[in-house]
Amino acid sequence: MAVILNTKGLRKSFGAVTAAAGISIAVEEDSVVGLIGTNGAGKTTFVNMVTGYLKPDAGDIIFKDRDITELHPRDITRLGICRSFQIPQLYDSLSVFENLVIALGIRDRNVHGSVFSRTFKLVPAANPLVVAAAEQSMQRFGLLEYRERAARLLPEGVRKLLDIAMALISEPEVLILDEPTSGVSADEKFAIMDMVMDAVRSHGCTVMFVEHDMDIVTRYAPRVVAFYEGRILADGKAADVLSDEQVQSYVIGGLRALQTGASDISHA
Amino acid sequence: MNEFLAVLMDGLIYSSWLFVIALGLTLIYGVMKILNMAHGSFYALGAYAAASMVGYWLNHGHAPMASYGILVLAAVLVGLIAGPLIERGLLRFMYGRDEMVLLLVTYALFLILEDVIKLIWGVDPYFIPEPYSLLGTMDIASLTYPYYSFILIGVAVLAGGAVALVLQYTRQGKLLLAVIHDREVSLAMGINVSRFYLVTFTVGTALAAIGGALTAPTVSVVPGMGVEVIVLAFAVVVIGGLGSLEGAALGALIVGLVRSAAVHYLPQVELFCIYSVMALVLIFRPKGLFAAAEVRKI
Amino acid sequence: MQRNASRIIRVLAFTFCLILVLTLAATPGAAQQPVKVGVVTFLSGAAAGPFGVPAKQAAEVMVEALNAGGKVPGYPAKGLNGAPIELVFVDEAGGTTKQVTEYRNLAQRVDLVIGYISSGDCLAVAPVADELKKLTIFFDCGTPRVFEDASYKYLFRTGATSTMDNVAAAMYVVDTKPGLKKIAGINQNYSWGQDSWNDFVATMKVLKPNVQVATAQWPQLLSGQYGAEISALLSSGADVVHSSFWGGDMEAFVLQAVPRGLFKKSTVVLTCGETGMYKLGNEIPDGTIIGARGPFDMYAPDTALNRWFRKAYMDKFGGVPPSYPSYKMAQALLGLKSAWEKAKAKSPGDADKVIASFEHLTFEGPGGKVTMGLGKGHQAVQGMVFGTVKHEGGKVTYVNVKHYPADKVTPPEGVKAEDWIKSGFKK
Amino acid sequence: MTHTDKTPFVLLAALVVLLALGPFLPKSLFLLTMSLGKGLVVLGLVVLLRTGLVSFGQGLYYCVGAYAVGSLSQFASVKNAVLLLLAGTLVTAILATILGFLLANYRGIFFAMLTLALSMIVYGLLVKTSTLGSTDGFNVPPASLLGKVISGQSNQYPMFALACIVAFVAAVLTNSYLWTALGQLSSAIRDNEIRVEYMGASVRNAVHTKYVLAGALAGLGGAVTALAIGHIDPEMAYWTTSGEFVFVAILGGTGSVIAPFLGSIIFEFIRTYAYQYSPNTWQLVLGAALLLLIIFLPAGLWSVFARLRRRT
Repeated sequence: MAVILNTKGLRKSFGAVTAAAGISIAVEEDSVVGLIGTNGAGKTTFVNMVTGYLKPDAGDIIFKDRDITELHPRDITRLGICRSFQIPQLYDSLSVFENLVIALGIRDRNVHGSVFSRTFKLVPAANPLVVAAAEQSMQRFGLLEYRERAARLLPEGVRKLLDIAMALISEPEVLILDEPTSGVSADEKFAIMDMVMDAVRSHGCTVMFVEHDMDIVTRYAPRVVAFYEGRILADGKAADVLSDEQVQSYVIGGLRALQTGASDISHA
Repeated sequence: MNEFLAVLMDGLIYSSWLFVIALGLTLIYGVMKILNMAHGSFYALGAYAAASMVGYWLNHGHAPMASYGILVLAAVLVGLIAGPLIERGLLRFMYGRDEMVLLLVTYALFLILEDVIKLIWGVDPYFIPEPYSLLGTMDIASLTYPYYSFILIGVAVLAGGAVALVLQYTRQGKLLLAVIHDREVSLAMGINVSRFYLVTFTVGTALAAIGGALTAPTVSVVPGMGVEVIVLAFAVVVIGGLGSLEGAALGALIVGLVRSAAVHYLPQVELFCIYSVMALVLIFRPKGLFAAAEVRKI
Repeated sequence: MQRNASRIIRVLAFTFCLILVLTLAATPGAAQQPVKVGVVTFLSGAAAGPFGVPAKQAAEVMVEALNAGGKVPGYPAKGLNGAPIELVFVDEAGGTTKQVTEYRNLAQRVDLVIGYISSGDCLAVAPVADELKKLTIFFDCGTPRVFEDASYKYLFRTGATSTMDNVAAAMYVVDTKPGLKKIAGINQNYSWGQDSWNDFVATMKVLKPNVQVATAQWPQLLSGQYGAEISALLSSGADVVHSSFWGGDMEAFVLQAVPRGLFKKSTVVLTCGETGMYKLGNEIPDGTIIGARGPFDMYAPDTALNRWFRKAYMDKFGGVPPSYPSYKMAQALLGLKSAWEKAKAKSPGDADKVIASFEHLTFEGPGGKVTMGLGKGHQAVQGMVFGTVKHEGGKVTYVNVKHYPADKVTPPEGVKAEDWIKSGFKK
Repeated sequence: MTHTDKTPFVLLAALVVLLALGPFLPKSLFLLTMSLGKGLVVLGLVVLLRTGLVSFGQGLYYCVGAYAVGSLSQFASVKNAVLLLLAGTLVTAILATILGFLLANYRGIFFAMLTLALSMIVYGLLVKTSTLGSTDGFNVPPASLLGKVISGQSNQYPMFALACIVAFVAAVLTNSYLWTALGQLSSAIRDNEIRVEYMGASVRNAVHTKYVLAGALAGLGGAVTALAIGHIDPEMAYWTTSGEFVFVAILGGTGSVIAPFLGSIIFEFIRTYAYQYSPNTWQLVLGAALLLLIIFLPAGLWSVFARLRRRT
C-alpha cells in the first residue's frame, strides 16, 4: 500500500531532556497504527511535531510527497491531517451544537472558496446543510442528548467524544488520536473506540492513536509502535511488538503500573 | 558631562518614586491578578493622611525631625485601614470573576475614593514643606539636591529589597510564591489563600500610601493628584512584566531615565516619551521584559 | 412569529418607558421668578481648589448681598432690578464633550449661565450658547480665540484674555531687569501653557530682539514631579524663568524649586502666582514676580466696593481672602447686574434688551473699571498689574507694582493677539 | 446561538420607536444622540470583548474619526454629513488595518496596555499640534444633508434621526457579521485559540478583521459625536475616555448588538443625574451605581432583557 505519512529522523529536545531522538515512521494509507509508551516516552511530542504544534530540531515530515515540516497546525489541518487531544480542546463556554457548527463553519470556509466569498453569505447556524451535518455528527457520537449543554459541563468521556467528533468534521485523510480513552471509565472505553472506528471507516481514513490501554491497542491496532525515551523500541504487527520482551519490560510493565492512575494523567 | 550626571540623578530620583508606587501594583497583580485602578487613590490617601498628620504635629510645635516617622506612620495607617476594609468588604466577593470585571470594580472604587477624599479633606491644597528642606541640600554636578531626595531612593531600595527577601527566604514568602504560581493547587495544598490575599492587598495599599506620603512634602496635596500616577505605574509594571518584582524595578529605572533624558535634551517629547517606551517594549517583548513564558499542555 | 412580536413589543415597551422616565426626570421645569443663574466652575479635580471653589464662594457672597439689597457699594438695587437671583451650580470637570452636554441640560433649567474656567470648555460652549439663544457669560477662561475666530450674540466675557498677562509680564521683566540676556520657561503642556509661553517669548522678541531662550520645559499637566525640569532650568543659566503654572502644579513647582535655589539663581515670573500666595506666601522668596491675571486681590484698587467685597468674603469664609477667580466671578455678576438694570429688564424674557445694553458696557468691579471693549462689545478689556514679592516683618508685601493700561496690553478690535504682538503692538 | 435571529427585527422596531418618539423628547434628543454616537464605539468594543480582547485605546479611533470630520469640514469645507461620516469611518478603518498587523499578536492585559499606549501617543501628538488647537481643539462647522443644515441647530431632531439611522445600519451589519462563520469565531478564539488553529482557521487574521471592524465603528462613533457636539479636542484620545467605553461595554453586556446602545444611553443618563443632583459628589454616585451593576447584573444590563425574553 502507498505511504501517506512518512517521518524521517525527527529530533526534539527541551533543554537537557530529549523527547525525540530520531523518530522515523512510515504510515500506509487506510492503516491503523497504535503508539504506545510510558509517559515522557515521546508519543505526544511526536504527535505535536507531526501536526505542527512543535517544530522538530531535525528531520522531515512528508505527507503525500509533500514536506510539511515547517507548516503551521492550520495549514497541516487544511492539507488533511487532523488530531484529537489528550486534554480535550473544546470551546468550553459554547454548547456541543455550537462547537460543531463552528468547526463546520471553518471547514466550509477552507473547503469551498475564500474567506470573503463565503463568510458573508454563510451563516452556519442558519444553514440547513450545516445543521444537518452537525446533527449527523452528534448522532454518530451519541452527543444528541448533550446538544445544548455547555462543553465545560460535559462528563470527561463525552468531552473526549466531542473532541474527536470535531477532529473528524474536517474529513481528514489522516486522523491522529492522542489517548482517546484516557480518563474514561473502563466500561465506556470500548464503546468510545467503536464509535470512533465506525466514523473513521464510514469515510475511510488513516488512523494513528496514542494509547496506554493494552486491551484497546490489541483490539484496534493491527500495527503498533512502541516508544521509549524518545526512541522507537519496536515497530510491527501488534502481536510481535507486544510480545517483544524489551517492550514487555520497559513499556508494558511501566504501563500496567500506571493503568489505575491513567485517569489522573489526562487531568495533569 | 555635568548634564549627563544630572540626567542620571533626576532619573534615579524619579525612578525611585515610581518604583515605590509600582511595587504595590505589581505585587497585587502578581498575587491576586487584580490590576488595581484605585492604586492612585491610595497614593492620594497616603499623601493626604501624611499632610494632615505632619501638619498637626508641626503646628503644635513638636520636633520637626520626627515628621519623617509620622510620614511613614500615616502611610502604614492608611494601608492598615483602607486595605483590609476594601479587600474584606468588597474585593473578596469578586474573586474568580473575570480579570476585566475586577479591573472595573477597582475603577468604580477609584471614582468613589476620589470623592471620599474630597469629602474628608475638601478641595483646598495642603502643604508640609518642612521635611523636604529640613535636612539641607548637597551639590552634585553643580546642581543642588535636597538630601530628602536621597531618602526617597533609600526607601525604594529598602522596600524592594524587603519584599524580595521575604519572598525568597521566609516560609510565608515561599508559600506566597506558590500562591502566585498556581492558586488552585495552593488551595488544594491547604494554603490559606484568602489570608495571603488580605495581607498582599494591605501591603500593596500601604506601599502606594508610602509613595504618596513621601511625595506630600514636595507637592501641594490637591484633589486628583492620584489620577496621573495610575497610568504611570501601569506603564512601569507593564514594561517590566506584570507581577514581576525585578520587572517593576527595571521598568521604573527605564521610565525614570528616559523621562529625565527627554526633559534635559528634548523637552517637547516629555509628554509621550513614556508611552512610546511602553509601546516599543511591548512590540519587542510582547509580555514585558521579565515575563515568564508559559507553554500550554495539550 | 406571533410570539416573537409580543417579545419584541415587551422589550420595546421597556426601553420606551425607560427613556421616557429618564427623560421626564432629567428635565425639571424651569421657574419664572426669581432669575435662575447657572454657575459652572470646577467643583472637583485639580482646578477646584485654586479656581472653582473660590469662584463659587464669591458667587454665593455676591448673590446673598445683592438679593438683600443696599449692601454692595454702587449697586443699591435688590437682586437684578428687583428680581432675586437663584444660583444653580454645576461641576466643570470632565472634559468638553461632557461640558457641552451639561450646558445643554443646564440651559433647560436656568435663565442664563455664568461660568467656565477652561478655555477648551469656552470654545466648545460658545457656539452652543448662540444656538440655544441663552445669555451666557464667561468669567475666567483666557484664550483670545473665543472672539477672534468668531462673533456671538448671546455670549459675553467679562474677564480679559490671557494675552495681556504675558505681554505685561514681558514688559514688566524688561522694565525691572533691563540687563537680561537669557530667558527660560516651564509651562504645562497644553493650550494654556503653550499660548502663555508663546505670547511671552513673542513680546520679548519685540522688546529685546537679542534675548535668547535658554530652555523651554513642557511637563505634563498635573505631573507634580519637576525634579528633572528644575535641574534643566538651573543649568540653563537663565536670568528669568517664566511660568504660567497654576494651582497644585504651581505650588509643587515652588516647593521643589525653592530648596534647590532656582529662585535665587533666576528671577521667576509666576503669571498665575496669586492663587497660591495666601497659603504659600512665606515659601515664595523675595524678588519673585507675581501676576493675578488682572487688577485683583493685592493689586485691586482701594475702592469702597473692593473693601466691602474683601470683608464680606473673609467674614463668610473664615478669614480666607478672595483670590482672582473670586474677583472675576464678582465682576461677571456685577457686569450682568449693570447690563440688566441699564436695560431696565423685568424678566429673563428681556434678554435681547440686556444684550443690547451689555455690549460696549463700562461698569465697576471690585478690581476697578471694566470695559466691554473687544469682540464687538462682548469681550472685556482691563488693565494688567505685576509686582515683586518682598517679605516684611513676616508679612508678604509687593514692591514696584506696575500697572499696564488696557490699551497697552490688548490688541485693537479685529486684530489677532499674536499678529498684534508680532507687528510690534501697532494700534 | 438560536437558529433564527430576531435582533434585526428588534432593531428595526427600536429605530421606528425612537424616530417616532424623538419629536416628543426635545430635551433629551442631544443626550440620546451622544449616547448613540458613543454606543457605536462600544459596539466595536463588544466585538472585541466577545473575542476575549479588551482595548483601552478605542479613544484613538474615536478621536481620529472626529478629527477627520472636523478637519474635512473646517479646512476642506466638506459639508455633507453622510460624506463626513463615511470619511471618518474610512480613515479609521485604514489606520486600524495598519496597527492591526501589530496588535493582532497581542492578548489580554498586554493588548489592553498596547492599545492604551498607542492612543496616548496620538493624544500627545495632538496636544503638540497647535494648528489643530492643541488641547483646546477646534469647533466643527455645522454639516448639512440634502441641502439642509442638520447639526449645530437648536432643532436637534435631524441630527438625532441621522444618528439613529447610522446606529441602526451599523448594528444590523455588525449583527449579521457576528452570525457569519468568521463572526462566530469570536467566542471560539476567546475559549480556545489552539483548537481554532487546529480546525484550520487563522486566529491572527480573525483577530485582525475584528480589530479593524472595532476601529471603524469607533471612528464612526467619533464622527457622529463630532457633528453632534460641534467641537473636538484631544481629550477624546485620552485613556480615561477609552476606559469609559470599556466601562459602558461591560455595563451593557456583550449578549447582543443592542446592549451597547442600551448601556450607553443608561450610562449617559445616570451621569447626567449625578451631575445635576449631586454636583459635588457625582463621581461617588457614578462609582456606586457601577459597583451595584457589577454585583447584581454581572452579565450586564442586557441580561435583564435576556431574562425578559426567556420567560416567554
